[in-house]
Amino acid sequence: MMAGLDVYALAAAALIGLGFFGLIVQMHPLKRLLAVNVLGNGVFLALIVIARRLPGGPDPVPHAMVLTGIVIAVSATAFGLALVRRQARDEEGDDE
Amino acid sequence: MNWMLLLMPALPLLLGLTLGLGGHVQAKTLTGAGLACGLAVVIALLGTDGLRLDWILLGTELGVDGLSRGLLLLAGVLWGAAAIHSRTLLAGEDGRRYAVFFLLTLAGNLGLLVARDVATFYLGFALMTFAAYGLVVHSGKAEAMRAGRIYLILAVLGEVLLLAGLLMLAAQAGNTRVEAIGEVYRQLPHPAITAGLVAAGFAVKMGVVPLHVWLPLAHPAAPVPASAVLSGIILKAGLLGWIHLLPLGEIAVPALGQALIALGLFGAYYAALVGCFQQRPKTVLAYSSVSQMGLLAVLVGTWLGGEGDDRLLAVAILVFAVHHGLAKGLLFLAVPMIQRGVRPVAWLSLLPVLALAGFPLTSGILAKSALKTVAPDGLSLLLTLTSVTTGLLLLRFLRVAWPESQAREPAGRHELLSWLLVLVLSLMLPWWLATGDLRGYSLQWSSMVDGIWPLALAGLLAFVASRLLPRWPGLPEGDLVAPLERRLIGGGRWMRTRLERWRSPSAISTQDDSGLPAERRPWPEPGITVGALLLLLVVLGLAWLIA
Amino acid sequence: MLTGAGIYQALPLWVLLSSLLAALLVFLAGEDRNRLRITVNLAAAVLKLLLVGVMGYGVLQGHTFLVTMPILPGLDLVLHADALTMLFTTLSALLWLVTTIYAIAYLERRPNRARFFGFFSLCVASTMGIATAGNLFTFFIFYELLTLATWPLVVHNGWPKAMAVGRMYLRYTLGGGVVLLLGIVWLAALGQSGDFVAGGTLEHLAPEHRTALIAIFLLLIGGLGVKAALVPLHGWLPSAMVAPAPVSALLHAVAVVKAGAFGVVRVVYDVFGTSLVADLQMNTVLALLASFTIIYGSVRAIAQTDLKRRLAYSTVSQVSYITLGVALGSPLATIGGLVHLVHQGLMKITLFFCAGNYAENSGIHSIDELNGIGRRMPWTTAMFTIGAFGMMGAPPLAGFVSKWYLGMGALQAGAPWVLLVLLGSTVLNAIYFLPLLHRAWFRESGEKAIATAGEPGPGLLVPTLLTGISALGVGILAGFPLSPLSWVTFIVGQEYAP
Amino acid sequence: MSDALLPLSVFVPLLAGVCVFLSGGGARSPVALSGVLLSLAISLLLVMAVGSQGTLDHALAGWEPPLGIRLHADGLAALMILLTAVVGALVSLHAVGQFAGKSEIANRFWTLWLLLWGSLNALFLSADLFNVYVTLELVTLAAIPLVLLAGSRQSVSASLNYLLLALFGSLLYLGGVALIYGMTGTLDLQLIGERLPAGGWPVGVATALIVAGLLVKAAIVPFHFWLPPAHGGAPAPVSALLSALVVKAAVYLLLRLWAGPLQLPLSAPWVAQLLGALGAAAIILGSIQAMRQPRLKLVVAYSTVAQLGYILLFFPLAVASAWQGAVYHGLAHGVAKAALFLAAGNMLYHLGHDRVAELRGMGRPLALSLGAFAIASVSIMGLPPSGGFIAKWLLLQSALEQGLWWIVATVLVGGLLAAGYVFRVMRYAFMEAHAGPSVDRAPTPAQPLMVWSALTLAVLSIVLGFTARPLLTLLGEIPLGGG
Repeated sequence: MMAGLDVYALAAAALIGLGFFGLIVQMHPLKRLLAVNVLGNGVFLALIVIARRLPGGPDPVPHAMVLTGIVIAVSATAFGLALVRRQARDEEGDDE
Repeated sequence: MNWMLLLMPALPLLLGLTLGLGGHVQAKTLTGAGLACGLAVVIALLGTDGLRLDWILLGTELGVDGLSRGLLLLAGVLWGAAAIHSRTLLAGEDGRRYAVFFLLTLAGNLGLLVARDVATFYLGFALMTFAAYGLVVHSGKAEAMRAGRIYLILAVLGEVLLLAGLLMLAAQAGNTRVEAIGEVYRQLPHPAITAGLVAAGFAVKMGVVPLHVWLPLAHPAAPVPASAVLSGIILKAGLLGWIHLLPLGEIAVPALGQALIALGLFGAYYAALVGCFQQRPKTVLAYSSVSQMGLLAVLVGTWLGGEGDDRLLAVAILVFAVHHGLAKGLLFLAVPMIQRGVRPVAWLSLLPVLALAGFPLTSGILAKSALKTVAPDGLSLLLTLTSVTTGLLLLRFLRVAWPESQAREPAGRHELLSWLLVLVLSLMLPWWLATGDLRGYSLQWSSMVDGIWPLALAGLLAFVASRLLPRWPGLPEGDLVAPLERRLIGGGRWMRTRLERWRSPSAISTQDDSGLPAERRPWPEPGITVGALLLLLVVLGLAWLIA
Repeated sequence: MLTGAGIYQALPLWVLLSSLLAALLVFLAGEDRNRLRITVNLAAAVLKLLLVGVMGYGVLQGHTFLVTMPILPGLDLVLHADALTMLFTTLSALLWLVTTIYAIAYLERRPNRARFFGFFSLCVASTMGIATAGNLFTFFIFYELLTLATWPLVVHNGWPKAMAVGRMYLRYTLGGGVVLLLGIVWLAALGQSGDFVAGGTLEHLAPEHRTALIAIFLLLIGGLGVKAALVPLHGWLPSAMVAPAPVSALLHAVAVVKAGAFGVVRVVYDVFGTSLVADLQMNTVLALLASFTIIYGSVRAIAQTDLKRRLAYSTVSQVSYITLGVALGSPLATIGGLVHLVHQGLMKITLFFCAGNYAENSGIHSIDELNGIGRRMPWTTAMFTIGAFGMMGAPPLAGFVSKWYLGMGALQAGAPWVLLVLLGSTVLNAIYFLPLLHRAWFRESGEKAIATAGEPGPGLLVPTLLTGISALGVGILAGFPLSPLSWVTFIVGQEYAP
Repeated sequence: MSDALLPLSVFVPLLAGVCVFLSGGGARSPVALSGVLLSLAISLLLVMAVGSQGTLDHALAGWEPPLGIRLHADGLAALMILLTAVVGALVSLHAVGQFAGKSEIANRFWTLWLLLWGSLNALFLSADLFNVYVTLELVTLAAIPLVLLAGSRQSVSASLNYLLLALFGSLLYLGGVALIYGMTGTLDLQLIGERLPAGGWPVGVATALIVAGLLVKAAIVPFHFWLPPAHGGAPAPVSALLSALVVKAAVYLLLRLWAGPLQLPLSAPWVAQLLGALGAAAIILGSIQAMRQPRLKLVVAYSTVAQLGYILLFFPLAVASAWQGAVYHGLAHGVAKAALFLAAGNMLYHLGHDRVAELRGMGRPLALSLGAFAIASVSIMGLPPSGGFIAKWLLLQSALEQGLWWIVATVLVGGLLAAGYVFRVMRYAFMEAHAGPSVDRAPTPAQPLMVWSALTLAVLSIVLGFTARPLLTLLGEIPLGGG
């Protein structure tokens, strides 16, 4: 069922790879957060690919999943950003 | 009547144990010992039925037979005299301690005399042995401590050998009664081994050479009354042990019997000769005891070998034991008085001396005759010749004990009283105990001659020897023990250092004085990068494994 | 449910709870409520003694008490009371009372008493649990609880040395617990509950699982051997001497070493059964191990100059008599071993009380300092003498009776070499005890003795006298119907009944 | 009727959390406590219902899967809900004391904790893979801010690390879910089991992704490093909740997936061994690290790392007694660890520090807390009588039955190592100290509520040693054969 390669699937794979690369290479928390987001988008795209690949038109379930996933990703990113800012402030406090 | 059997040892035991509570030491001790000795004499004279007490120890049985009645009489007399003699000691420093050990030793001794089962006999024997240690070391001098140490080592050795033998008997038939001992031996697969262990265990007490070494050390070290009972009756406990717990007259153990005879004879000569070269009267007397016990060992050995007549042997042993006990006790009691120059006592002491030498009309001739009637044929000359060495030994005793000058201080009342008591009885008791045959035999002319010539020979030899040797050589007390002791002490010290170097496991862990282990630094933890890579690895690995 | 019969039937549980609740109350009462604590302690000890008495009467009448609580399928918490249980509970209950009195006097005016007495009671509760356990699982529960309850007692003083020893103690005992657990679970994995039934329950497994059974046996003995101080698992015992004297007494006489020894008895008799043990040839192994321990402990004791350490090595040696008796497997040897469980307890607790008296009253810790103390403390020294002679096996003391039966049993079992062990041990005991007695009674008084005013107070002296006289009494009255010896004979009669 | 309890058990805590957030001033604490009480009651009712009626199902708002959300309560879920309720209620009591007089922090705590409770219940009741993802994220997002309540700098960076890694993990998980959906066309846990192919790369990759994501969340070695700073740095009640419940949720999911859709791939011999090996590594490494920690709460946190490993030992064993053992270990550890953290928190509260080496003589002022610590430790060490012991017994027995000696050795050694770190603490506490324990500031004695909640939890961990039978009956049979 996991049929052949197409541009979406390749794009999803590329995004995942990029995100993973970023996560392990980048040191700055903000960049890491972004990397995780890139990775997440790759996974979402993969879900869409799966929805498309099913016979008889697009499957609504993966779409619903992606939507939910995006909501979660957004809130987690927001929380992450708040943490990054807090950490940065703490470090500034050190510098002064 | 038979409750007296229990009361007799229990009385001094309880008194001894409670003496620490306080109270008047002299009064209590004398009353207790006196009562116990009185009971002993009463039981010995009247006899009584046995007493069974299943709830004590492993089922205790008390009772007396002919032999133990005789020894009980001896014990009553000697302990009574010793108690009277002890009065001054009781008043002194550490008198309470002396009293406790005196009473405990007494209790043990009386207990073993009336015990009719193996465990109770062993109980009395052990109590007496260990309590007597308190008497030996009483003076607290270095000499006494050494004597005590050697006494204890040998005592423990004896106890252990004995216990091994007794356990073999017990494994066969539980806590055996004395009467049934022959039956048990018959059932044993190797009766000789058991009999050997029992014989060896008691041989320590009897002072059979070479296990005699404690005797010449302990006797001079102990206080006078203690020496008297030690030689007079405590040694005889070993004899009673042999008689009760060896299968005498039941089954013959020839090899063991011959060994006992050989050791006994050797001891009789050897101890007498070594004793001739001693400097102190009590030591000489101790060697005399060893020598005489050797003769008793010959008798028991004969019996064990299955030779001789049971009844005659029993009488001979009894007469010999009582004679020796009284005479030797008498001499020990007399020694301090003689040394202080109390002339009448010194002269009267010739009586026991002559008795020991086997002079006619004394109890000694009775003992010697008894010995001869039952001794194996080939040995009669050898046995007779022991009288020569005994004579020499006694001359040596008189030489070292005889007062140089007149009495500086008179004899104490209690000293004298106890001595007189034993003196009177020593003249009568052996004759009373002997059978008519034996009395008659002893009064025969040939026996008299046999009693006199060895003494004459001894006198001659002594005279010649003193001429030949201007300076009388000395031998160390305890002869064999001196070189052995050095080895032992050296070995012990070596062992000890070995053991001390052997570090105990706790010594390692207690090194840490603070008790706090140094705080170790936690390992560094991986970061996200490593974590993410590891995660990828796990994913790939799992996927590969599952696929 | 709570009918009279039910309450009676659950007697083992009440015995257990009496000290468990005491522990709880003591903990909750806190440090400052001295009166309350003493009352609770003594009341619980007396109550327990009464309960044990009632239970003993019941067992004598042939009643078997049984409390079961299901834990897991096929795994029950079982408390029961058979004759063997009674032997151990009676000993513990009696000695607990005595030791409590002693400890109250000993710890007067010292800190952390609430903690001490709380764990003290907990320790006894565990001992009761061990005694009344009806299967290996229950036994293990209390066995480990005992480890946990004794550790605070061992380190009670809080000195760095005590803490180090505590660590060592844990290493040994928890390690032993793990080994024991492995054995028990393995048995469970073979489908055996490890119930304590006279004669054992495993015989039918022998043909199929021979190797496994041997391994399990060794694991169980290994685990129990730590507490029973079998060489080479004994290392903790001499070091645990840093604990206060009542704790040493408790460890050595009642609780810890006895728990191990009692476990060995249970495993050999009630789990495996003597015939299976003999079939697996484990009896010889056990006997050799015990014999070696007996000799080794005595030899090490000779080299100790610290009084309590010498006593500790003596314990190492003496406790193995129990194992030895059990291993030999003949009825008489069993009597000797089991009776030594009680006898050693009485004698050793006396010795430790005396050592505590010396330390507390005169500051005497080392053997050299004993010189002449008999004059100042005649009663304590007399009791010490009784204990020492008992250990040597001199009649009429308790130790003699044990040794007598062990010796007979060895010959009965066809192992005459054990006689050498017993006698060798006697000699060694004499070597390390007699010099002490000699010092105490006959040497010139040393500094410490001169500085001593007299005997310690009644709180210390009376328990010492009680146990000392008991050690004498159980020997003299060994033939008495209710003596330990008679009781043990009764137990062994059951075990060897056809 | 009783299936209505399923949504209630999710939404009551959630709503209560929202109410606390919205209510102002002095009303917050009463609102929060009534929310806690209500949630507790509903949880207990639910557990009783499962106990009496067996498995319960509920489709939210009548929408059936695949688009609707189905809640499913079996014995396993019921036990976890029970654990959450009991531990949560007692920790809440502790929190009342801990946060007394700090209304701002208290406000946040109650809100987040009630949200967390609801999310946890939702996670336990979820019956499809995607709902699991959502609830897992909810749990994470509620838990991390709780860590931040301590307000320390370490907690911020620890939280950030945790968040990033957790996001990564959940994305992996989501990827796995996507693959599985692609293969089976369903997310329902039961249906997946029926439709999933027996083998092949796609199944392998999907399972691997899901398991790996959960391993991160469960802080299994080697993904444990975020846990100690987070758990060790948080306020005591939070640490207790995180260690007892939150990490447990991820481990629970591993068991749930084994019981449901992924039994086949997870039972492949080497996979099971690998998971078991990770568990063993966690036990050994976590324990050794725990022994090396200078601070008490870190000791306890590393202990969590170690204890979680025991549950993973189930996978190579995979028999009924191991199933019971693993689940029971989860319960026992939850209760005991909560007690440990609360007790440690009390010490920190009292002394102002929790440096192990400076705890000398704390036995006097902190007797009851120390007692709670000691009692709970019994269960952690797996010594009888305690829940930990029962769990260990079951694991050992099943390992011995199968002759898996390395597991036997690990379990036994793990117990000894646990004793090592526990007694290290006890040792310092028992040491002679004339001046009492050292303090960083004037000592503030812990309030009775804090002390007694810790003690109650500790006692419960012992009680668990005697209640195995009813609880394991509730758990029911091991679900063999998928679905």
